[in-house]
Amino acid sequence: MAGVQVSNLSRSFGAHKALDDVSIDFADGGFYALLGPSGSGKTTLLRQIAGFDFPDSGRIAIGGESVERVPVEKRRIGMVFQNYALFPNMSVGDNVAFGLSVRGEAKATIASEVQHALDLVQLGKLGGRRPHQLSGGQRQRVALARAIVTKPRVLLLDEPLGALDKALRVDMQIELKRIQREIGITTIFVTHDQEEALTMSDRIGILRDGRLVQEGPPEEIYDSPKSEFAATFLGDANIFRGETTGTGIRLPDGTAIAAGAGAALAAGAKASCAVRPERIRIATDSGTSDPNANMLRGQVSKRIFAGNNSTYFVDRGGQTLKVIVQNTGIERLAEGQKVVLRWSPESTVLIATG
Amino acid sequence: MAGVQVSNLSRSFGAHKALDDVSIDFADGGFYALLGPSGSGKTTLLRQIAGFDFPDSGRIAIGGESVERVPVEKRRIGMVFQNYALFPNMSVGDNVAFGLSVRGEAKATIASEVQHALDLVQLGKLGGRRPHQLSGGQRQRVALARAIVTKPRVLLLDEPLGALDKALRVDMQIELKRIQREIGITTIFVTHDQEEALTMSDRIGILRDGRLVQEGPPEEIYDSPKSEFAATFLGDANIFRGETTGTGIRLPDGTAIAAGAGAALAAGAKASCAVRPERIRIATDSGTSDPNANMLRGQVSKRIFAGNNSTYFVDRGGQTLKVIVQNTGIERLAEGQKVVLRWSPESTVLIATG
Amino acid sequence: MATTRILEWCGRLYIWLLLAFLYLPVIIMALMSFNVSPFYQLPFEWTTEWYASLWQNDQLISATWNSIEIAIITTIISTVLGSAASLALYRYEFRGKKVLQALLFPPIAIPWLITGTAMLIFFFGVGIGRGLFAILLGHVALALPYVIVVVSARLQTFAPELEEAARSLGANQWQVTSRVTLPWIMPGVIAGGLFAFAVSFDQFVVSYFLSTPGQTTLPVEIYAAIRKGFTPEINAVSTIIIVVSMALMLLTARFFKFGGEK
Amino acid sequence: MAGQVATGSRSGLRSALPLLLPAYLWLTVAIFLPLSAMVFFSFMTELPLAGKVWAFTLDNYATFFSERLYLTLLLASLRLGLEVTLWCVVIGYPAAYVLAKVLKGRSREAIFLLVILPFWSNGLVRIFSWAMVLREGGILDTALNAVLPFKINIDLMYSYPAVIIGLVHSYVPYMVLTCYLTLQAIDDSLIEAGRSLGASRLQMLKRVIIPLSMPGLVAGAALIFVPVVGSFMEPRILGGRTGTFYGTVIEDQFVAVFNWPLGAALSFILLAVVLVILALASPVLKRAA
Amino acid sequence: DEVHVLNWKGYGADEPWAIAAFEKATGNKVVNDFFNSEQEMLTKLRTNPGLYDVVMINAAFNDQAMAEKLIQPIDVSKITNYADISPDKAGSPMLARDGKVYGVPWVWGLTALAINEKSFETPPTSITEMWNEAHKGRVVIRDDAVEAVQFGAIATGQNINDIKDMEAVKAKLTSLMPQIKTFWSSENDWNQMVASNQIDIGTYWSGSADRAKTHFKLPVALVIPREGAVAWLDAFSIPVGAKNVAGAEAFINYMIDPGFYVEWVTKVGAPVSANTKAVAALPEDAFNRKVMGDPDVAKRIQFQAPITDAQREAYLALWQEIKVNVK
Ligand SMILES: Nc1ncnc2c1ncn2[C@@H]1O[C@H](COP(=O)(O)OP(=O)(O)OP(=O)(O)O)[C@@H](O)[C@H]1O
Ligand SMILES: Nc1ncnc2c1ncn2[C@@H]1O[C@H](COP(=O)(O)OP(=O)(O)OP(=O)(O)O)[C@@H](O)[C@H]1O
Ligand SMILES: [Mg+2]
Ligand SMILES: [Mg+2]
Repeated sequence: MAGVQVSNLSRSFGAHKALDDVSIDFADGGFYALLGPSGSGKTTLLRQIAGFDFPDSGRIAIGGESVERVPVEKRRIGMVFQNYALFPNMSVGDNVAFGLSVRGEAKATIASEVQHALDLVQLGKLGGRRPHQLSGGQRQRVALARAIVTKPRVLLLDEPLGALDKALRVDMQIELKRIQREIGITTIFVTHDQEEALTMSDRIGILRDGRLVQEGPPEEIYDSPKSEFAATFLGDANIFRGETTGTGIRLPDGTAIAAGAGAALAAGAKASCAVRPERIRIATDSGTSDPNANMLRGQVSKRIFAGNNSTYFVDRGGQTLKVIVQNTGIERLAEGQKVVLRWSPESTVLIATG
Repeated sequence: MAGVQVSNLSRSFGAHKALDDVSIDFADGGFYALLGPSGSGKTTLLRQIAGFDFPDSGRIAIGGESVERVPVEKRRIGMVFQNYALFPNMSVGDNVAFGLSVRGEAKATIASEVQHALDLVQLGKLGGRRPHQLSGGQRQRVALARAIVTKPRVLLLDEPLGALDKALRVDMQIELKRIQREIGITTIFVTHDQEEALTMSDRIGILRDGRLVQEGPPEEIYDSPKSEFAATFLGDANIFRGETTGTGIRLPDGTAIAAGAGAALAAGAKASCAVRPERIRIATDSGTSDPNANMLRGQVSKRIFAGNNSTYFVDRGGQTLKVIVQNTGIERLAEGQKVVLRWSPESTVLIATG
Repeated sequence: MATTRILEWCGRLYIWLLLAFLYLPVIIMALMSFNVSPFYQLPFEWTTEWYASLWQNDQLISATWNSIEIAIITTIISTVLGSAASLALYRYEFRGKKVLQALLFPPIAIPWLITGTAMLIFFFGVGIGRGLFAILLGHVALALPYVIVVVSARLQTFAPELEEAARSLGANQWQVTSRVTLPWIMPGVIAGGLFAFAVSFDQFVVSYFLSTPGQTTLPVEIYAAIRKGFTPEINAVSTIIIVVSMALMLLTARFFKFGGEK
Repeated sequence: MAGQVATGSRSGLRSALPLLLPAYLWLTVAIFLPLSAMVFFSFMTELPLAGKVWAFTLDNYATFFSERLYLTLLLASLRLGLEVTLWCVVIGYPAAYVLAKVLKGRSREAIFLLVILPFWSNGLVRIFSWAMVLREGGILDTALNAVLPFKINIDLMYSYPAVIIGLVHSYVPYMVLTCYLTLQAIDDSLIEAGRSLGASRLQMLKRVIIPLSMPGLVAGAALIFVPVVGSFMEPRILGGRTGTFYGTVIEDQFVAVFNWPLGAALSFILLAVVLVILALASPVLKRAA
Repeated sequence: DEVHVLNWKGYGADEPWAIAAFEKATGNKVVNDFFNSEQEMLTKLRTNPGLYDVVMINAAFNDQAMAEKLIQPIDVSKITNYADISPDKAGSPMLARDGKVYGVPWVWGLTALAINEKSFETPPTSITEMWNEAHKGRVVIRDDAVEAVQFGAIATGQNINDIKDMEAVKAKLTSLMPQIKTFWSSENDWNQMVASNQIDIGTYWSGSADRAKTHFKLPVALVIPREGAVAWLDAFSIPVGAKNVAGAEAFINYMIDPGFYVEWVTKVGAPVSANTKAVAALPEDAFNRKVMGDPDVAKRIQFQAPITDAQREAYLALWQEIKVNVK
C-alpha cells in the first residue's frame, strides 16, 4: 500500500492552466476527497496520478517512488472514470473480470471474485448483460466494481457515486469505506456531494482554477475556512464585509460583528466574517438570552423546505441572509414576518480579504 | 405550452419490466421531479415521452393530443441526456446552435441566443471548444444550454445537474426555475439529489421497479409517506414495526409508540411507524418536558459530521436509530453516552405493511 | 512516458515504411517514364521524349480524360447512392436485409471478366449498347459494393443517441443525417469514395467490353498497347496523374478535416 | 458505441426503401440482371448464338466435380486469398492503428489520402514495376547485395511469393483504411481504463481494441479475400509457371475457348463457396466483436 | 466517310502515318478498335452488328465467322491489289465458302523460336534446345493452349492439324515445364524479359521478332527449327452489315499494297505480306524475303487449319492440366 505525493504539479491545455503548482500529500491508506467547481482541474489531477497524461512540470510519487517512468499498467491503480468507460464489447461480468483476467488469475478465482464484487454493488444478477443494456446508475456501479475488484493500492474515483440515488449511495459509501479500511487502499475521490465529502473523507482538498485553495480534515475546513470561497464552497455561509476592529468587524452601516475564530488581523484592515446559516438562531421576539451574541434584525422573505431542514431567507437592508432551521415539527415563520437573528461570536469566522 | 399525460404505460426489455403500468399527469407548466432507485425506469419513462422508444402498451399525450404518431422532431421537446450526447464533430457553440439552426433561424438571432444560453450556464467563453476539450461538468452544462435554447414546450432532464458542484448547481437550479416560470415549460426532471427534488419541484413522483410508488407535492410526500419505501427513499426515517393499537403501534418488546398521522388501521394489524431523524430530540437527562411525547432510551454509538448537521446513531437493544442534530455550535454528545430520545406523536407516521 | 515516446516513434517509422512499400512501384513507374528504353531496360538513360510524344498522342490523352471524367462521376454517384443505402441498412430493421447485404458480394466475387461479359451481352440485349454511358453504368455498379461495405463498417461505430439528441432538437431526418450522422461517417464516405475512384480509374475489363472505338479509357488503351506497342508514354501519363492527384490531396488535407473527430 | 440496437421507431422496409432503392436498382440493372443471364447460360450446352442448338444441362456444374483440376485450383485460390488477407491484416492493421491513435492533426489526414493514391495508377504498369524490383538483378536483389556482406541471388519474380507480394501490395490499403475507420472511433478512455486495470498494451489490443475494431477488420477482410480468390491478372503475370489459379481457368474459358457456360458455372461455384465461407465466418467474428 | 477497323493494337492498321496516308488518298477517316483475343473479336462482332467495316481475322477463325454469318462475301474485283496475292494464300480453303471469298489474305507469319543473342554463340537449329538443361528457368512459351499443343506436336514430329498421339504431346510439354520461366502473353512481355536478360529462348512470332530486332534494337533472333514451325495467315474481312463497304474495300486494298508494306517493314517491322509484289519490293537480304521466302523454310512450316470447339476445349484441358501439375 502506498501514499501518493504530488509536488508542484502544473499542466496547461494551450493557454489554459488546468493545474497550477498543486502539491498534496495523500496519506497512505487515507480517504481523500477532492472538491472544486466544475472545470477546476479535479479530473486532470486524477489523470496525472493515473499516468494517462503527463505534467508540464512537477513530480508525482506513489509509495515514495517517483512514477515518472512507470506506465499506467504498472502503477497498480484502480480508477472510476467520470464517463465510466466500460468496454462495450464485453458483458458486465467480463468488464469486472478484466483486471483479474489480464493478471492471469485462475478462472474459478475470477468467477467468485467477480460475483462478489457485483453483489457488493447490488448487481449480482446482471453479470450477463451488456453495458448498453444498463441504466446510468447501473453502469456507474459496474465501473466501481471493476475498479475495486483488483484490490489496487491507489483508488482514483471520479464522481463514482454521482448517478446513484441516496439510499444506494449510502450503501456504496459504506462498502467503499469498508474496503478501503480492510485493505488500506489510498483513496482519492472527486465528489460534488458535500455531505459525502464531509462524512466519508479523512481529509478534503479544495481546488479552484487549478490551484489548491485549502486542505485539511473536513471539520477543520468547515469550521475554519481560510477564504470566502472556501467558506461558501463547502457548506453555505453568510458573508459580512467590513473593517476589522480587533475582535471582529464593523460593517459599513456601523453594525459591529464579533468574531471568535479565524485570522488575527490588524485593526482597520478590510476583512469579512462568515457565519454558517445553521448557527444562526431565528426568533420573532427580541428578548436577549445572551448579551454577547451578535444580533441583527430583518424580515423573512422566503422559506424553502428541504426535507430535514428549511432555509429562511431574511432580508436586512440590501443583504439577504440565510438561516437554516431543522424541521423538528414546531411552528413555522411566515413570509414577511419581522425576525431577530442571533449567533455567537464563536460561530463567526474572521477572514482576510483581497 | 402543454402538459404531458402518461396513461398505463408499460415497457419491457426481454423479461424485465422497465415500466409497469405507469400513469402520471404532468401538469402544464409544472416542475415535476422523478425519483427512484437506480434502474427503476426513470430514463425509460423520459425516452417514451420523447418518442425515442415506444411503449408495449399505454398512451402518451402532450398538450392533450396523443403523440403516438408524432415523430420526435415534431414533439417540440428539449432533452438533457444522462450521458449528454453532445455532437462530437461540432464546437460547443454549434452544439447549442443546432436546434435553432435546423429550424432555420437567422444567423444573427442564433448567435445572440447561443451566447445568451452559454452565458447562462457560465460557459460564455468556451463556445469555440470541442466537447472533448471540456470537463465533465462543462459538458453537462452544454447539454443543458442546448436543450433550453430552443424554448421547447416540454423539457426532459435526466440528471441535468448531477456533475455540478453545489454552488453551480444552485445557480443552475435558479436559472432553470426562472426559465420554466417565464415561458411556462412543462419540466420533468430526474435527480438523485433529494434537496434538489424537494426544493425545486411542484410535484414529485417516486418510481420503484418500473412502478409509480407515490406521487404528490414534496412536503406531502415527505410528511406523509405511504410506504416504508417512500419514507426511507425520500429523506431518512427510523422505522418501527409492530401491531397497531389504534393510536399507534406496540413493538414486540411491549413499548408503545403513539402516532399522530398516517393511515387509519384496525387494531391488531401489522404496521410500522416512521419517524424522521430530525424530529427526534436527543438529551442526556430524563426530565420529561412533554408527557405525550414518545420516549426511548439508548446509547450513542457513532456521530457523523455532515456540515450543517450531524447524525447520531443511537443503539437501543438491536435497533439503531438515527437522530439528526443541527450543528448550532453547542455541546456534542460523546460516543457511548446514554441518552433519551423524545419525539411527538405528530412526528410519527403510521404505515400499513405488507 | 519514455516507452510511449519510443512506441510512437516506431509507429511513425512504420507508417513511412508502409508508404515506401506502397509507393515503390509508383516511383519506379515514374522513373521509367524518364528512361530511354521502353522495356524498363537498365542502365537508366534520361530522356523526356515520352512526355513529348505523349503530347502528340491524342488518343491516349482523350482516353485519359475519359477515364478521369468517368472516375469522378462514378465516385460521386456511388458514394451518394452507397452511403444512402448503408444508412438504410444501419437504421432500419426489415425482412430480407441479410439478403441485401449478401447481394453486395457477387459483384466483388465474380471475376470482372465474367461480369463484364455479362454486361456486354445484357446491355446489347436491352439496347443500352456500348459507350461511355454504359461504362459509367458498369463502373458505378462495381464501385457501389465497396462504398456500402466501407461506410457500413464506419456506421457500426456510430452512437445512436446522437441522432436521438438531434431529433429531440427538432431536426428532421435529412438534417439529422446531413449534420450529425454524415460528419461522423465522413471518413468512411471518403474512404469509400477513394476506393470507388480507384475501382473505376483502374477498371479495365468492363471498360474494355463496353467501350466503343475512339471512346475508350486509359486502362483500355494501356492493355491494348501492351500487346504490340507499349511505350513509356503510359508511364508518363500515369506519373502526371499521380503527381497532380497527390498535390490535390495534400491541398485537401491542408484545408479540410475529415479524418474523424472525437 | 458499437452494438447498440436500433430502436423501435427505426423499423420498416418502407422507410428504408427511398434510401435503398437507387443503389439496388442500379446494381440490378448493371449487375444482377446481366449476371442472371450468365446464370442462365451456365445451364446451357451451347450459347444461343448463330442459331446453334442448345439444351438445358447440369453438365457444366458437374464438370467441376468430375475434374480434379478445378477443385485443386479452387483450394489453391482459397489458400491464396487467405494468405493475402492475413498478410494484409498483419501489415495493414498496425498501420491503421498508428494512423488512428498515434498520429494527430493534418499529417493524419494527408496519410489517410496518400495510402490509396498508388492505386490510381494502372495496375498493369504497377506489376511491370514489381518485375523490376523482384527479378534477379532487380532493385531488391541489388539493394540487398549492396548491404549484405555475402552474395545472394534473389529472384522472386515469377513465383508464388511474387504473386503474394503483388496482391498484398494491391489490397493492403483496403485493410488500412477500413480498420482506421473503426479504430479511430474507439474512445481513448476505454484504452486508459484497460491500462489502469493492469492490462499491457498487447492485452489491450487483444481484448479490447481488436474486438472493437472488428467491423473494420471484417469489412477489409471481405473486400480483400473475395476478389483475391477470383483474381487472375496478378497470378498470371507475376506467378509465371506457378500462376495458374481458379481465376485463370475461368478466364481461359472465356478468352481462349468460347465456353461461357462452363466459365459461368465455375464462377457461380466460386461465388457460392465464397458466400458460404463468409456466412460461416460471420458468427465467429460476431462473437469475437 | 469513316472506316471502322477491328484489329490487334499496333498491328499495322493503326500506324499513324499509314492512316494519314490512307485518309489523304481516299478521304475516308479511319477509326480503330482493338481486340485482345480471337474470341473477343468474335464477341465484338456478334454484339456490335453494323459497327465495323473491316475486321482482321486469323484465317483459322474465318470458318467460324462465316458459319455464324458475321462476315460477308467480298467483291474482290473492287480490290485491285488482290490479283497480286500469292495464289496459295488467295486460294486457301479457309477463306472461302460456296465459292465466295470471305477473307483477303494480308500477312502471314510463324510461331517459331526466338533467342536472346547474348545467350548463344551460334543460334540453335533444333527445337530440342528448349529442353536443354543449360536454359533451365530461362525458357518461355506463350500461354495459349492451341499454340502450345501444336508446338508440342511439332516437337514430337506430328502434323499440327491432325495430332494422332496426344499422350506424346502431353509428355513432351510436361517435360518442358521445369525449363519454363514464365508464360508470355504479349509482345511487350517478351521484349521486357529479353531486355532485362531474363530469358534465353522461347516461342515467338516472326513479325514480332523482326520488330524487336529492327525497331527496338533488342538482341533477338528468330530461329525456324528444323522440326518445323506453326504458320498462320491473317486476312481482312468485311462484317455483315458494314455501313461503308466501299471504304472497307479501299482500306483492304491499301493494306495489301506494296507501298504500305515496305514502309511498315522498314519503319516498324512486320510479318510477311501475302502480296508477292510487296515481298518482292523488299531488299534482297530482308528477313521476310530472304528467310521467310526460302523454299526450304516453306517446306518445314505447317499452316494452322481451323479447329473445332471440341478440339479447342480438349487442348485447353490438356494445357491446364500440365500447368497445374507443375505447381
Ligand atoms: N483537452 C483539453 N483541451 C483544452 N482544455 C481542456 C482539455 N481538457 C480539460 N480542459 C480544461 O481544463 C480544465 C480542467 O478540467 P477538468 O476536467 O480537470 O475539470 P474538473 O475539475 O474535473 O471539472 P468537472 O467537475 O466539471 O468534471 C477545464 O476548464 C477544462 O475545460
Ligand atoms: N436495452 C435494454 N435491455 C435490457 N434492459 C434494459 C435496457 N435498457 C434498460 N434496461 C433496464 O431497464 C431498467 C430501467 O432502466 P432505466 O435506464 O430507465 O433506469 P433509471 O431509472 O434511469 O436508472 P438510473 O438512475 O440508474 O439511470 C434497468 O433495470 C435497466 O437495466
Ligand atoms: Mg471532471
Ligand atoms: Mg437513468
